[in-house]
Amino acid sequence: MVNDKHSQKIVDFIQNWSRKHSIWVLAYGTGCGAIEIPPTMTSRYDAERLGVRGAATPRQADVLMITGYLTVKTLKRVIRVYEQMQDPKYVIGFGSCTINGGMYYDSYNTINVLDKYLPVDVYINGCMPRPEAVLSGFAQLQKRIAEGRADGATQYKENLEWYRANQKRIIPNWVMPEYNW
Amino acid sequence: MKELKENIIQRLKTNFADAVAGSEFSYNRVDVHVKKETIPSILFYLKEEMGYVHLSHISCVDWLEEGEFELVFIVWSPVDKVKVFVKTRLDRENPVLENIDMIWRQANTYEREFREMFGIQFTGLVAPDEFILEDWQGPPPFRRDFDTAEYAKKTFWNRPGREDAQDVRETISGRDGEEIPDFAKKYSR
Amino acid sequence: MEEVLYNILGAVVTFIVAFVVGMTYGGLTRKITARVQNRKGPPFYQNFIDAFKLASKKTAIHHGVMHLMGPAFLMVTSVMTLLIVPVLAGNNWFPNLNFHGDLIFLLYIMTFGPLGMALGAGQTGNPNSAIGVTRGLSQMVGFEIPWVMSLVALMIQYHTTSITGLMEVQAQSGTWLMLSSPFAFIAAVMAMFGMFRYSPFDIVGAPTELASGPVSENGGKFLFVMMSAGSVFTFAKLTLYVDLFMGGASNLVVLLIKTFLLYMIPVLYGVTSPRYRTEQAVRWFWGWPTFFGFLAIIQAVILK
Amino acid sequence: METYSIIFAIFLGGAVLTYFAGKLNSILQDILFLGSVLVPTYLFFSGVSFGSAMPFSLEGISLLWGIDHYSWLFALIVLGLGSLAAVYAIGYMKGKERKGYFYFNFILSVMSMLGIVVSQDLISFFIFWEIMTWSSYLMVIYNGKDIQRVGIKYFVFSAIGAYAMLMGIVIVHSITHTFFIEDMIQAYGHMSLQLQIWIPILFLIAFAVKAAMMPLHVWAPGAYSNAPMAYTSLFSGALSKMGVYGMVLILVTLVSRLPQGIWFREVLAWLGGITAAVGTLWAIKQDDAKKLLAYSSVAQLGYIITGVAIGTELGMLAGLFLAVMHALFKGTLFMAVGAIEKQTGTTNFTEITGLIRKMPWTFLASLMSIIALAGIPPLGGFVGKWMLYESLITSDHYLLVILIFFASTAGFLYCYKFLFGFFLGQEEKEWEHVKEAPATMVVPMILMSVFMFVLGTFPGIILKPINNGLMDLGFVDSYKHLWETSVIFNNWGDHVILQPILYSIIAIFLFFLILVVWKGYKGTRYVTTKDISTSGEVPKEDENLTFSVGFTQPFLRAVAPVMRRQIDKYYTEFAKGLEGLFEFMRRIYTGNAQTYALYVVVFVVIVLLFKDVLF
Repeated sequence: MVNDKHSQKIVDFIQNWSRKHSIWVLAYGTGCGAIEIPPTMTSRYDAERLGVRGAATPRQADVLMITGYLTVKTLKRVIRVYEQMQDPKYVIGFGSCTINGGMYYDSYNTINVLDKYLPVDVYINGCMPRPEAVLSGFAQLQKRIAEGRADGATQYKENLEWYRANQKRIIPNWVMPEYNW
Repeated sequence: MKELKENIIQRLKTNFADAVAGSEFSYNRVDVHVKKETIPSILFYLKEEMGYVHLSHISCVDWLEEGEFELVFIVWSPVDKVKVFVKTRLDRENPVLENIDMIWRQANTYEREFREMFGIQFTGLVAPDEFILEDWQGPPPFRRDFDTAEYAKKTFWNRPGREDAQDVRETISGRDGEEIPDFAKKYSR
Repeated sequence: MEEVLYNILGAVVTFIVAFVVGMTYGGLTRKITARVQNRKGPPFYQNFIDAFKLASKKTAIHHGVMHLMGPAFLMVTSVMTLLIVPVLAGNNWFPNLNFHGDLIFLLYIMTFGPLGMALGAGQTGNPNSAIGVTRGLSQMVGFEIPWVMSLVALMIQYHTTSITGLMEVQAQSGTWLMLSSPFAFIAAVMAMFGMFRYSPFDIVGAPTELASGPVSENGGKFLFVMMSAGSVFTFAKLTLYVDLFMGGASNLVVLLIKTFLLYMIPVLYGVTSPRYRTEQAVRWFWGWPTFFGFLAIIQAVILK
Repeated sequence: METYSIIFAIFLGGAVLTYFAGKLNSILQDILFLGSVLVPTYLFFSGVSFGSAMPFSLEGISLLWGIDHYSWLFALIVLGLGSLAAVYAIGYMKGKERKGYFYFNFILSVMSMLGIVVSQDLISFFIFWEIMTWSSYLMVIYNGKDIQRVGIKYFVFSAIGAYAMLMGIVIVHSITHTFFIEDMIQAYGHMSLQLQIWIPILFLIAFAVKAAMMPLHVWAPGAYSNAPMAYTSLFSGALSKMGVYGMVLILVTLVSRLPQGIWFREVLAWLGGITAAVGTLWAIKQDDAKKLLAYSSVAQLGYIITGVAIGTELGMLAGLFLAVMHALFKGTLFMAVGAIEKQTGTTNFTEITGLIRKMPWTFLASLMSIIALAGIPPLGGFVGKWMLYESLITSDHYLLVILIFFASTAGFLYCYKFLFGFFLGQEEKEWEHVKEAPATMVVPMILMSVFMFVLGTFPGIILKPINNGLMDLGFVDSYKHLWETSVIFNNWGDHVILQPILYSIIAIFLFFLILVVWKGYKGTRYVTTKDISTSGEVPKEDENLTFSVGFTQPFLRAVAPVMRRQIDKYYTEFAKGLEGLFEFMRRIYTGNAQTYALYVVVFVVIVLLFKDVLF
């Protein structure tokens, strides 16, 4: 049944639809942007009506949200967390710091461009992005998932060597287990 | 208060030959300059004999032009309600000071930070090698001759084609037809 | 042979009903919680979407045999409880295992799954899982006391230990046990708070504290099976309460109304409560609930 | 009739031969040891028929050995567990010191326990009882540690029990002038009320000591954990059942005739309940597996005593069924602990973790016995627990059933602690070298697990002999039939049908197991326990993330007032009171086995010489 091309299309459609409407965000606040998440989740903006919900551990989560600047030290942990997440998984870059370094563009210990190290599906612009912007980011992600274009994880797998080289370039003491799932 | 402050300076001067009073900043603050060899004994004296039991802060200033680091030990007495700033200068090429964390245990944390951020060595300091930075291989980053922008550009390299990193403010102001004030231009790249 | 096949068919139908109802209740709970907090809340079918997404998620890793078996253990408990509890009174369509076990058996089969899942959680090696498990077992010791007291009161008052027997008693007398043994009902409802693990008794999961506790290493299909098991278990427990105290239900609509009303008690209590510490939770159950349990036993002995 | 003589001759001869064979050859010694336990077992079950008795006389005292259905049940426990433990002991004792000493006492223990159940007269009963006490005492001090504290405590309590029993025997003899138990039962109805009360009390004290009932249990944790584990499985599994054996005998044959007997029963039942609760709480607190299991044994015997003390048919069935089950699961658990001790060298939960992948068969056996211990269907423990609850509810013990329920629910905590502490949790580098125990140790455990599983679905296999035994004791069967092969009933006619339940459980389990790993077992890959969500941190190889210290702290904090206010005070006061006694006892009991032997030999000789004058 699954091998049939048309039924595969239908299955994909249903899967993408369910993935779109059930986004479990890993509660992993890396930077100052984490403070924008509570208003997004609670009464005023209520992201839960879109199916967005917090997940406690990487094994349960779908979305890894990089909330703001990312120090080299945190990057190591973030990579580990991302690799522990199960497919399908998405990354949202949150705030200008993840795009070009933002106000920390010349800091000696925060990275400048996130998608050299992790595949980012959606960027949310702003410093800080307001909850409306965060919701619009989620909406954008949902759109991409529904269209099947949120394929960051696949890209990561395909270009693992490139990503790995970039990561190892700024993390000299690499002791992490290899990514192989 | 004034008498009290003079009294303090006088006491320190009589006990420590190299102590020099600094300029006056505020009503409850006393500045004392000493040589680096005197640091442990003067701090110990302040704590044990004069009741300056609280180590508020240790600060480090990089006097790049003079080739020296200045370490400032701020201690506080709950009885006198006076802050004493004990300052000392270290040679920038070979900054070494005696460890004082047996006087105040919390000094240990400051010393680790100075060791990592300024490269100041404390003789007899027992602590793990790393403090905040993990696997740091560059020069001590808080030294003023360390160019963070250059380092960041080198380490967290920009995307090809975006090396210029041009200031968006000019674009925006040009679009809206508004002038960038002079003071703002100074910071504009 | 044919009979066995019919039984299996009945069991499957019961399971599907329980799954759908339990999932819907879960969604409604989220909706109601949201409304209480002045939010719009997710749609009531949100739990189905979540479950489907979890099922379609890739599961690439396991931590060993017990970890693989954990969700299955949990499911066994849920389904066994569901099969033992009479879903619809006087309905011969789904006899399942109604006449094969009694209340004491039910109490014990209900502890089978959590313990089995605890083994799975233990093998993941996550310290949070083990902490969650000990908390859960401690809380179980807490709420089982008033719960058992209430059940013992019913048993000795009506001289039967079987659920169907107690349902017959209500059918014959025409009054619900909830009204004729009010103390037992109060004790049982208070024990229910611990059973459903809504706050203030959500010390097992405690997402902010223990990273969701025993399930912290389970994602994808594992979590899907656990979630389904939880939904089915919720429905089974609610049905048990309805059978014991509210005279059972003769059709599905009545059953849904009764179970939903019962379900709202822990949910609404939980919406407005913070979380207890473990020993506070345990002692809470040994306070007023146990007192009402004693009253229930005294009443049963007098009225026997 | 010759069979008895042959059996006991083989036991005695085997014991002595085994002891000396160690000087010649270690393997010969093992074979002799196995032979001298297994051959009498075979002879007993093939050659001895019910109702057969062997009267003989010794120094003019006529003695009687025989067997009925009731004692056959306990012979089954003793010899069954004894043979399996003997097989296990071969592996366990490999490479240990003083093998001869161990084997000698082991055989003597099995012999004396068999002797107790075949004795139909009080003299041989008492003599075997004493042999059992000595041999177990010598085993307790085998390791040579804590002799003063543990060994003496055990012996003092045993002595208190034995002398209470001796007094009872003397009183009985002064009235009936024979030592036959049958005669004692006959004469009991005609005694004065005072004697009717005192004789059961004296006997019950002796039996309560062996069964480790609440006020007399303080010896048990130390003794159980100090003996070598191969013996403790027998010690806790079978030897403590001798107390239950005697208790049932006294309760059914003597106390049930007494109108005031209800008080005996009530007090015993409550003591049993309190023993269960207190033993459970203390078991939860232990960090050492041996201590945990020892307290757990105390608690489990509490259930058994409660069951038999209630005295209804269901209660008796429950108590004796639990006795059989306890022999099975506690025997297995002590064996498992022994296997772990042998492989790792420690039994502390805070040291060992993650053995499941290294010792899978031991884990399987432990898992089965823990499920049985916790009383969770579909294993045998559930049947016993179910019958116990039903008997308590149907015989109007409303608060006692709550107490028992509390004990057994709290028991889950230590059950989980045992499994988690040893087998689950983080796998540490320190225990990487650990391998599965040798086959001689694993096979007995697995065999007993299979028995537990079978009994869970077909309890009738063992309920039938129990019922026959109760009938033999003259128990009045008022309900005729409370069980079928795989159905159990209570007095009110409610029942649990075990067979379809087992099948359903297996079917559902398999279905969902397949569902979970539906995409194929290959799809999921094993990752180590270091690969867990630790907020992105990568644990180092030697980083220990296991949660095992203060494992049950939340619960213990909740019950802290109970443990502090009553139990602790009770223990310290009791210990203080006993300390003076110990000081005195130490002068008599020098800690030297020969001295004790001398005492008793002298005593028996005096009794035999002056029997006409004395009685």
